[in-house]
Amino acid sequence: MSWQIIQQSLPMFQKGFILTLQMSALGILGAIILGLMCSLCQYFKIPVLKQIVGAYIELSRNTPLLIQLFFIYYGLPGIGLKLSAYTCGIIGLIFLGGSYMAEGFSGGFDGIPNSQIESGKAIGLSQGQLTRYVVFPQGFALSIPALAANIIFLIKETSIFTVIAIPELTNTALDLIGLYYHTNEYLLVLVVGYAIILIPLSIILTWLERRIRYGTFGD
Amino acid sequence: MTELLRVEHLNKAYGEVPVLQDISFTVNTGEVQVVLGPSGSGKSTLIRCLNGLEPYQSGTIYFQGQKIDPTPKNWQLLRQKIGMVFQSYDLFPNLNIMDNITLGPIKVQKQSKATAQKEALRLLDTVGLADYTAKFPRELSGGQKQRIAIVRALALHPDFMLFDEVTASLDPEMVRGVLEIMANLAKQKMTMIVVTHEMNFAQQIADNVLFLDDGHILESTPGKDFFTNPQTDRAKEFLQSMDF
Amino acid sequence: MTELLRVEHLNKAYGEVPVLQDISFTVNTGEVQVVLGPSGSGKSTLIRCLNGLEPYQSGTIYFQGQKIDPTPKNWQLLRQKIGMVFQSYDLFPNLNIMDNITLGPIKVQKQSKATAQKEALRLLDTVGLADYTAKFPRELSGGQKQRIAIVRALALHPDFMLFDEVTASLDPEMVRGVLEIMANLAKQKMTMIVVTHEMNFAQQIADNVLFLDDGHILESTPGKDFFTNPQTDRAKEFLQSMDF
Amino acid sequence: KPTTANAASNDSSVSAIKKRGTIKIAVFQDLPPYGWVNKKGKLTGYDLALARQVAKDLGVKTKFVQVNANNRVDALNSNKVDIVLANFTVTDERKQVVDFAKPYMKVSVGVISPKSKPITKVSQLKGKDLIVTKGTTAENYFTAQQKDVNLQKYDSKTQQFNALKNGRGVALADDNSYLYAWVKNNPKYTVGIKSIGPKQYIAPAVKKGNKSLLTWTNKEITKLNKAKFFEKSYNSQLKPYFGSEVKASDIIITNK
Amino acid sequence: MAHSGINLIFEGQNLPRLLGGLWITIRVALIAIIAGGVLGIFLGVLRTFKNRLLRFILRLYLEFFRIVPTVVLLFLFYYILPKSMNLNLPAAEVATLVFTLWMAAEASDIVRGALISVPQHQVDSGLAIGLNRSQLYYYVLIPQSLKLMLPAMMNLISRIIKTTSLLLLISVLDVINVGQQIIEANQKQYPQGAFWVYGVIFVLYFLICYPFSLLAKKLQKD
Ligand SMILES: Nc1ncnc2c1ncn2[C@@H]1O[C@H](COP(=O)(O)OP(=O)(O)OP(=O)(O)O)[C@@H](O)[C@H]1O
Ligand SMILES: Nc1ncnc2c1ncn2[C@@H]1O[C@H](COP(=O)(O)OP(=O)(O)OP(=O)(O)O)[C@@H](O)[C@H]1O
Ligand SMILES: [Mg+2]
Ligand SMILES: [Mg+2]
Repeated sequence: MSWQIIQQSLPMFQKGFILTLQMSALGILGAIILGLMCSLCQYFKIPVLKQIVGAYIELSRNTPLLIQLFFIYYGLPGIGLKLSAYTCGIIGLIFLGGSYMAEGFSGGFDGIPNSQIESGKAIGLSQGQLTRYVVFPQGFALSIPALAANIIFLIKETSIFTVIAIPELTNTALDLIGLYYHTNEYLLVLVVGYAIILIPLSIILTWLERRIRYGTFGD
Repeated sequence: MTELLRVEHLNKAYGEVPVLQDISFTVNTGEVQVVLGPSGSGKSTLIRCLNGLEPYQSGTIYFQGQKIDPTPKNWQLLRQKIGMVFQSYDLFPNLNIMDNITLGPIKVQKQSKATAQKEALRLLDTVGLADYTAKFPRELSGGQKQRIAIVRALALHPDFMLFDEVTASLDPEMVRGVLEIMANLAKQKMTMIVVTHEMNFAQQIADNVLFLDDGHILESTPGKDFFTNPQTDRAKEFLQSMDF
Repeated sequence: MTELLRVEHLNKAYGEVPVLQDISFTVNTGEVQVVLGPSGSGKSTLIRCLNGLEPYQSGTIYFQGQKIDPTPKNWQLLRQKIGMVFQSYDLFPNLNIMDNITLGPIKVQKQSKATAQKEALRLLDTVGLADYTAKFPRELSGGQKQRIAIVRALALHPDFMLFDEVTASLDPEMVRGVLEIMANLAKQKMTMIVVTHEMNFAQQIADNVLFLDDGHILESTPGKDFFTNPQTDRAKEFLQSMDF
Repeated sequence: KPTTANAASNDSSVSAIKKRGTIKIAVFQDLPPYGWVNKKGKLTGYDLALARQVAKDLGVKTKFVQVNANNRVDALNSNKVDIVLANFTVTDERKQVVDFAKPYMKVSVGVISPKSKPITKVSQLKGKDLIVTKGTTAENYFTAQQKDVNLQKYDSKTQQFNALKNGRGVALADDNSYLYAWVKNNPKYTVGIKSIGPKQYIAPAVKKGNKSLLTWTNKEITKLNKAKFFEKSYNSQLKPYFGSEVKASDIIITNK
Repeated sequence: MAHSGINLIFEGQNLPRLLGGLWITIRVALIAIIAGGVLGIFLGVLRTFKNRLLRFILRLYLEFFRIVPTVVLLFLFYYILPKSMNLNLPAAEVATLVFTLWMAAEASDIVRGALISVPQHQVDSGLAIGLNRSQLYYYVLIPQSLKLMLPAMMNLISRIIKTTSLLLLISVLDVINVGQQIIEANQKQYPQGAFWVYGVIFVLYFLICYPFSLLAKKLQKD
């Protein structure tokens, strides 16, 4: 283990680190938006859309990101659709994350006790009002734990971007190993890199989870 | 004595299982109708049918002489006129007490915030909880929550109230406060349909008792007679079991 | 009158909050001790301390004159001699009725399967559920489950029984059956400590009443006196609130 | 099976291999015509022919371990293989970490590009995307010498050629010998830059310090050279895949 | 051109080869699921014990496998294990080990979660009839928690299977790797090979994982 080697590699890793963060952020944001829309289609049982969303969720959840990326990146150009690696990565992450987020939101909405919906109805709230004042605030709070888990999960999945030549953290490490053969050093930096992102994030998310839960339900 | 609510030949089944069978009765303005019956006899289901939370297969409900067309939209409008309080104290945990109470008046009845809050305060005062407006449901005891739930229903100035075992989940010591409020409402001639297991209380407020068994109305007897002299053996048995 | 259980200066706190303070009392063989008190006064905690489900900070429990050394191992052995029934009907949902009852006798007391089952059948017969051996808890009503739970405790032939509000989650109609079984046990001179909110029943079976408030024993009064003539105002108040 | 550290290095000695009866050889499986799986699913190629000959002369069976360019060193160091015969170019960095035997092939870096938009000078690559595979001499060269070229770094040869065909970079750099082979199969592309950087050699590699196998391999290469093994192998394995631009003397080393 | 690309799959030995690769993939997953599942139950039970040190160590183990992406885990084990532990395993076995340990880590959390969500009064009434700790786990807690943990387990299993796609990265001859060989060997005849081969592998993975997610949903409902 040589500190000098680690130090020399840090600028390269820094680039990968920032790229991992940027792509994660974009992908997660997109996944949350897509997931929310999908879960709303399901919650309101919108005909046709609901079926499409159902099929999408199954397809996305039951295939590996790696193959999704290969298919988008190497396969689709074969039928004339060529997207840049970054676009493919983000699309892949959104495609994968959207279904996880959708299930997270749906879990939250379904978790609202029926008695809450009924007492909303009993004071004459319309469907829209019920959604806005009862379903949304409570469902959101209930889905936070699942969303938090998904965020961590998606950040880790960005490591698979290495297969489409995106120089994120993992790709950087593998590349350096192939160039200079200091396997131990580079793997150490790699693990530490992910730890720097994920450990604080998971602490923050847990804290946020408690706060929102307490703010909404008081337990 | 004007008729407020009339139910005719109501039938309701969950899947194949009939739960309410040929239910007919009338409630007049200012009257307290108590619904009694063993567990599973269909009391909650009946109450829930009466404000459209459960669809029913056949039968008609008349409200103030008007036949109700049981569409979701119609029920939504009617529910402002029908207050309901459940067994579980289901205040909205994400809203404070004031917002819980004024949500309906402001959003549904489009009252001004000021009016709604003033009225909420007045009602909170009558149940002795005027200081609790800024608190959240989680900070209240079960009995307090249930009193707020009653206020929330009353804030819409309903024409009548449905109560489904509102004291059943309360600690014994909390029960009295809630029952007192209901007794007061009865005194003020609020029309009410009340499901309860508190026999003493039922006896005290019932103008009339509907006794349900297995989805049927076995008897409909004036309150003053039912508890001392029920017409059916089944009701006699029931009263005995309630009073070990 | 031989002493079966003696508690001396028992103190128990959850974290900083004291829940039981300086509790001392004695139960003699064949006696029924009823524990009353408002919600949160510490009744359940007391009962749970008495069979080692809760650790306590200080104080001593004597069982048949022997001081109990409160190690987990000791409590595990003692629990065969102490039957306990809880408010929630907690039969094991993964076992059928017969297995629920015979699990303790066979696995803990190493009885033969035949002996254990024969005894289980005899006990089931006394509570009128001899036909239910092959059923699962989910197929039974609350009252039936609670009767089985009593049988399960009795199957170990305990020296005394602890009951913690065993009828509190039951539908009113189910309560009587369970209370009758307990009353029968009392008649057969089973030593029992009973927490209940059923005042009529308590009055009927109590040899002595412990009245708890806020973790203290406020009074310990013979059953025949407590209900008609309690010594403290707090107890008077409590009795009133229980009888709307 | 677990072994101790010292035994591990001896594990790949000639006697150990003979005793084991199997030699573990790292090869490419996606690099026609050197090491690849043909349509019938059979592992074949120039490196493979050598590998099989080595095993035959040792009198043992072969066990092929697939590697990518960037894990050839670690495959040796972690004792996953005894010897690497995977188009392994001799470089100074690599000499630090493995021991190379006598070379059996010449090579230098070439660059291919579409005929329609040919890249013929390195200066044309400035600021453009160039496709390489991680851990190759091509990557090494461009990383060290041509810092203003953007490198797209792939894990495998299949991926890099796919990326080129999908137009994800303006050109692809790799060892020129199989670029010739590849363009023969893909006539829309041309080897626009035939050779850049230093002339280099390809040699078998063994774990650092494995004297016994190193010595044996050196003798073996000399012996095979004498027997014209590489010439024959060139004719059967490589020639059919190369265009007319390539001569045997460009590739094989006959005079050493 | 594209429409005829599907023929690539059925040409020669291509389909059997793909399925052969798939078998490698499945074998890794299968062993990991079974061995990891058993180990996970054991660790999950240990994690409900009061011993703080034990719980801390097991928690650390779980968090390590949670925080480090699986790709990185594979490389860590692939490169480091033989060097520092002198444990020289072929890539497929390294992968099996990684997936087993990962499965065990995640399963232990599911098992622990299920065990502690068996209502406290079940524990109390088990103790109240005099059961000792191992009897309590054996007769009461584990049987009851099995039902609770099944949906999450099904999801985990389908995640493990999906993640085996990463085997490619440490050069295991899995279904994707075989797919790449086929694309490479046929690139002249089938320039759009990538679309069809990756498409077929996409479908294959879906066909394997979907039943588990269906099962998970069904179990969740009842
Ligand atoms: N959602 C439902 N689906 C199917 N059956 C139901 C449903 N809700 C209630 N039932 C059945 O309908 C019957 C009547 O139930 P209901 O809740 O109205 O009884 P109840 O008189 O209110 O009883 P309790 O005194 O226990 O509250 C019962 O047999 C019950 O099992
Ligand atoms: N696990 C616990 N942790 C902290 N405090 C507890 C716990 N269990 C009970 N308490 C507190 O101990 C006090 C006594 O509780 P306990 O359950 O013994 O009362 P109780 O007399 O049985 O009440 P109830 O009639 O409602 O059953 C209460 O203030 C309660 O909040
Ligand atoms: Mg009901
Ligand atoms: Mg209690």
